[in-house]
Amino acid sequence: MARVGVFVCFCGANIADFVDVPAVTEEAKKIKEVKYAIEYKYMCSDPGQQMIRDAIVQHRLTSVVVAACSPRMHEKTFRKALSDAGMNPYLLEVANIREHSSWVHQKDKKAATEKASDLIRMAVAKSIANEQLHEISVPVTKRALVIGGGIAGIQAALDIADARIPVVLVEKSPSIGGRMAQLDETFPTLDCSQCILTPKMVDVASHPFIELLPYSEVMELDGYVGNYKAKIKRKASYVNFDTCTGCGACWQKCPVKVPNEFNMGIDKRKAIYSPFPQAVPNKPVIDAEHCTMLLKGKCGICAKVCEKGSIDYTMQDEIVEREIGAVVVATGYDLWDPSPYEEYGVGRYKDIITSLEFERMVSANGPTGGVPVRPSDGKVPKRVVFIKCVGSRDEAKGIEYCSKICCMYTAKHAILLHHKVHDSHAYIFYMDIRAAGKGYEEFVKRAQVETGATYLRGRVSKIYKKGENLMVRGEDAQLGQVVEVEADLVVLATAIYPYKDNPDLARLLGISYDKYGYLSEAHPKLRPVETAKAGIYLAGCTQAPKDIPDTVAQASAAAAKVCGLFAGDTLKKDPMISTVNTEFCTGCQNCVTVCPYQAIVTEEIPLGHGSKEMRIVAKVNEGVCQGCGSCVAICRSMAIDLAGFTDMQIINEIVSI
Amino acid sequence: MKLTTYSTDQAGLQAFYEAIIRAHDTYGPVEKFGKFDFKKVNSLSECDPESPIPRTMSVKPLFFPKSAKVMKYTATSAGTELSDTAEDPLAGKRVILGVKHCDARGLQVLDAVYKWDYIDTDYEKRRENTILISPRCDQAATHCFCTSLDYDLETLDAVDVAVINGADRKIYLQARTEKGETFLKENATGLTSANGSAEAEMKKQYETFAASFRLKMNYQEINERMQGQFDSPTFEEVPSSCVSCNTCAFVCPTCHCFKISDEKIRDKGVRYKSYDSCNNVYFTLMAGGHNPRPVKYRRWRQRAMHKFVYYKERFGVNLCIGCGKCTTSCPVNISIFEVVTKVASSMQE
Amino acid sequence: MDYTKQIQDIAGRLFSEGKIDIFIGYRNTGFDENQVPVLIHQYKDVDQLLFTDKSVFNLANYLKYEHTRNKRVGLIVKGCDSRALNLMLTESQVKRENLYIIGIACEGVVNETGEKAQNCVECMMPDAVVYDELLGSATGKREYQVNADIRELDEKTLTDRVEYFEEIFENCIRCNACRHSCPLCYCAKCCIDQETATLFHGANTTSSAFHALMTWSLHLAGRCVDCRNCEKACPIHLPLHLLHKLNEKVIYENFQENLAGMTEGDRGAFYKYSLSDPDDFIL
Amino acid sequence: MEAEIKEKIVSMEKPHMEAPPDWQPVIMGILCNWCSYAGSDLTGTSRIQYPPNIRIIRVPCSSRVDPWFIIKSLQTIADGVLISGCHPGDCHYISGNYYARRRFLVTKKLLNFVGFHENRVQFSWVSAAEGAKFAKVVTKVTEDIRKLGPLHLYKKENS
Repeated sequence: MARVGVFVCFCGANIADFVDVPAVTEEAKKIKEVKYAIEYKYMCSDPGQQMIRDAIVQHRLTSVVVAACSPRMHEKTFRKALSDAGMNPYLLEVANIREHSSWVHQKDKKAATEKASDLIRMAVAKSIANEQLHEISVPVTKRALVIGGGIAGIQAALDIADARIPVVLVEKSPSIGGRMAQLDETFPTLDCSQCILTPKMVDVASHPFIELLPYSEVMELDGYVGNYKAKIKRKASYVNFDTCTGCGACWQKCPVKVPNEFNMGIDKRKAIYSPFPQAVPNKPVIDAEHCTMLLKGKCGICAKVCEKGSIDYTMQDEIVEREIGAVVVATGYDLWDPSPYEEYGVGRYKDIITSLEFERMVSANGPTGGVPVRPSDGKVPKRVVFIKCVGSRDEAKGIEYCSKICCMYTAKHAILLHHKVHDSHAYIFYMDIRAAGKGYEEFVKRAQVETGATYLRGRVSKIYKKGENLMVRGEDAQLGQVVEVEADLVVLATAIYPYKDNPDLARLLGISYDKYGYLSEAHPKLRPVETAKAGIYLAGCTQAPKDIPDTVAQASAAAAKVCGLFAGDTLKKDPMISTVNTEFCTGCQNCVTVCPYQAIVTEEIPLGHGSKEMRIVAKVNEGVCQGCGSCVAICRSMAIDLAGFTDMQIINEIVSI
Repeated sequence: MKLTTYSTDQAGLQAFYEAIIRAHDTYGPVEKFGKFDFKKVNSLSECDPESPIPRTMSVKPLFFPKSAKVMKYTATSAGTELSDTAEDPLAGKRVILGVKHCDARGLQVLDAVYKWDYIDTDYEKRRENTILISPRCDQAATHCFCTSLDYDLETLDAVDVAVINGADRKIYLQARTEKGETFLKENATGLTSANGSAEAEMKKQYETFAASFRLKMNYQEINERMQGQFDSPTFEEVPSSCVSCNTCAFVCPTCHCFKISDEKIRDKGVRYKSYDSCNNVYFTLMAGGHNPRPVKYRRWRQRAMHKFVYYKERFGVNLCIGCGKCTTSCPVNISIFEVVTKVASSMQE
Repeated sequence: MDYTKQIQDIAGRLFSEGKIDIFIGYRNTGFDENQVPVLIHQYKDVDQLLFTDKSVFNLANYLKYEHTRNKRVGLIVKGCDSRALNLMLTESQVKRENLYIIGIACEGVVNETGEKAQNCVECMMPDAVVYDELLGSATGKREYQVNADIRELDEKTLTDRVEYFEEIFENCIRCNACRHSCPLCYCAKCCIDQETATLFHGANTTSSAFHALMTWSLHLAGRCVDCRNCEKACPIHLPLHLLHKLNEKVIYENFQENLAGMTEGDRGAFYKYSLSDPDDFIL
Repeated sequence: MEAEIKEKIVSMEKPHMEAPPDWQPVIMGILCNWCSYAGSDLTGTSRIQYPPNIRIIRVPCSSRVDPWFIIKSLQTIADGVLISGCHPGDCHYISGNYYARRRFLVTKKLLNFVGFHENRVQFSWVSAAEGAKFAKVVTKVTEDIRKLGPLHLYKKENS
């Protein structure tokens, strides 16, 4: 027999002024199951909570209804009070008579009072069907998987590993470093990118808690938070990393030349190559698509010159499995392809390059030794036009969003150009200058003052060839007239675009992505690091365009999340999740279809007691279920119920208003 | 027994019916969705007392409704207060037109169980206050086998007033019970007294009627044979096409199983007594989880045995009255006639 | 449409090759022209089998009972029946490898008065969509047409519809024959019989009938194949198809969904969504 | 005037049944925890006033709402039902409201077909920031149902 206690709060004057609290209490006393009802000034105060605790013991209550403010406010407080009195905290129901009655019906006390009584009656009816629930604990494998070895992945891996948690860092290319390794100097301090990045790369390689898997890809991820199992493909490198010393004899002798991705195709690399001199690990791999030995079985020069005999043409792809508890996704970005801008002559004129190509050229370890040159004739350009927002903020041809970093790096490029070619002049076409960030506005000012660059506010409408040079025609919106600039070189600040394999990866991980391919965070403001799938976190440009400081910050945040997740031996979860009553389950698996978290799997159980025949039923994975109730509402046989919001509880509420 | 008889013609019968409808609360077979169901009528045009047997529902709901209120209650912290339901809508004095004889016979059979150890006062009152007026069947329908189950001239007292088609379009109205006698006399305006003259024609009419039957059985023999047939494997075979739909029980004039359910809203509850069926899987499910009849054939066995053995054992009368309603309504036309004859004959093999 | 000979041959062959334990087909009632389903267990009974335009009942219904579970079953399916079967396969209620399916390219069955049944006139997919062997020549998918009764009722005023439907729900005796004869109502314990429902809808009152029929029709929304087994089973001949056809119309017109059970793996409109679903009815 | 009366008759379930003079509609509100319930809390915190006829049930997500909650509500005490969830794309549980939207449309049309006025069952998307919208929606729904009068269809006897 249910024994419900009702505790009505005045909330000072907040409730009492507009709801006749004593009358509400009297009304509550009339309900059959209510054995105790009392009102108090502040139920959430210590004496108020003490009243609840005392009444639970004294009146042998089986459930408690607190009529006060929104359950979103004090549900936890009162649950704790129940716990302290030795009662299961989930036997509490809160009737929201403040936000839902006294505050919104201030002109009609009678109606507000009636409504408050009804809300209490509903809460009492619901509480009768409340069951004792217990926090769910899920075991955790304390190992993190970091996907992507750019600055985001490196930072996340280091932070997690520094907390003495093992990390598996998977990088698709032969070396970690990512986009940041391609940069020359970084805004707003102009410190050398390599100088600040390489120590971190070396740390990764030597860290006892980091297992670095370069030239690898994640193939499968099964399981759920704390208990994932990842299958990782280690692509055949055809080089035995254990014996290779990275001497470089092989790539010096290799006869096959391939456009160098690291240098944006400006120069060539070999078929056996290490992407850049500071690569980590600094071991070459053979590019199977171009190696003549692998393609045609002829050549074998690298094997001949390798003193260590590290070359192994028979090497195969290898699948390794790792048990992990959490994942940080840091796959980075690609550049948006500017070819829709036909009026700029993209693809037709060699002397139009992207900003990352320019970055490689001005980089000290770049293909041109740090001096920008014109691709057409190799001359050093004097007049360089930079066009910002190529693709960004352009609904018609490009994408709607702002790529965030172009204003800053274009300012940087103007400075770098000035440093490398002293008598040069930069013309910068821009829409707005977005320089929000520490030291950013100052940096743009510095670029303008130091280099004397001409900032032209307006869009470029056409680029055409004039002799050897390019004529850039655009609008100077401030003067309101058309301007034409003769340029030796044009640099397009192309937009950031999500890494092209993001959708495939998202499907593999079971997380969502937006229309561009950026992976979706759980909440844009309050959970920007988590994904909707528990235990999977995001870092860097895989989620949205970011500069290096933001990327590093998010990576550290993701690492903190992982460390928090791994803080205990088990994960504690809210027990309000779905459960299957196998007696009624028909095994139709519709719940499996609608579950947004893949939390429902199937299992086989005997048809009857001791029967050898089996039937399929659904099974909820406690670790994954988030308690949305989608499965409950679509289950025709009502075999699934959601603890805390059971059918019985809701029906009780419906029939008692 | 001396039976008051009147004679009239078709027009006179219509007038008789109309007079009754004007003077009394009258129920008659009203067509809806192609089926005739007994509803309250205000004029003869609304109903058809001669409705065809296969398309007419049983009259049972007027005595044992599909759902009836047992009581109302209010549960508060002051205690639970019971209150009688509003007046029974079926308890008043009333006349039912167009009752089929099998139906009326079904009520007679049901009387045995309702007036057994505990007397169902609601049922008794409804029975007492009702006059059944019944046109006698001239022609058996496809699934009828009532003549095989104790239907003869003597048992016609299942109805209060019998309407008999005589020769030359003459129609006889004959009182078959005391209640019917009083009623007929009171309402005899316009009718010609014809005491004693109908018997011969009735006999003749019955003979042609009896000859029109497709199905015939010796139920005494079947009853005896089936008593030992509880474990007969025939039960497992015969109803294999049954879809366990319960329809047979719901349309049967003599099925009387019910369930009790409460419907409580806020602090007020109503307790109902509603039809149930032994063909329902959960009919015999017990609190501990045990179900003695989890499979179809066991439920079918129960149904057949109850209809032809158990009831007779206890009350001396066969529960099945051979109306064929279950077979007509069955979506796959399973005939209880076929089932019991097969089971009974399987012993001989 | 008469495939009696072919079906007898196939069933005979299946029994003699030992490929099936049970064959589900139709036989004559023995007292009139109509047909009833029959479950045949052995070769010698094969000659009972029939198939004409009076073979109305949807035999997929028999696959939900205990005596066909895990048995090798041969059965006949018309277009609508095969779609129900497809849904049962999708929802893991039967195993395809246990079935030998004789599909019919159906020309329509007749109703009690001998005319072509309404659901056959309006049928969108008369050919069986899942089968091992197809009898007759397939004619393909047809145009969707709104059910004639729905069109008629839609034109009525709300008040008239209220009266019309009140009659239906008042007359329902809650025998549940509709759900028992539906092949897609295979739940071990129907939600309507469960404690949560019986506590408030246990009686056979009009309000309970309303609850039961509405719940039932919503559980079949996007799944009903319009075989009308339910309507045939209803002892009081309630026009139950109205509820299903209305759902079908709403789903077809608003979600551009395929017919229920057209392809294996398609669970029906309620088990998926589209970002472009209508939103204008929401405040 | 005549057209107005006709319109009223056409749009009412049982035009001959008059509402008692002191009748107040009862509306069952079922709100998702993350958006609409939070939004309704905000209505309270902002002290935006709305008619006191709604009784609110909290569910985790609009996809938790089984259509028979609606049917049951209408059969017991409520004269109308309002169900509210997150805007499309904002679902806390990724896709819950998309599934719910389909069910709601079919349920609404079916109920309307069998005789319930379409305003008896309403749905809304109210985000956690839309306290004012919540008040507006509740006011509209309450007024719509007040116009329709008490619900008499398929009610439980003791309601």
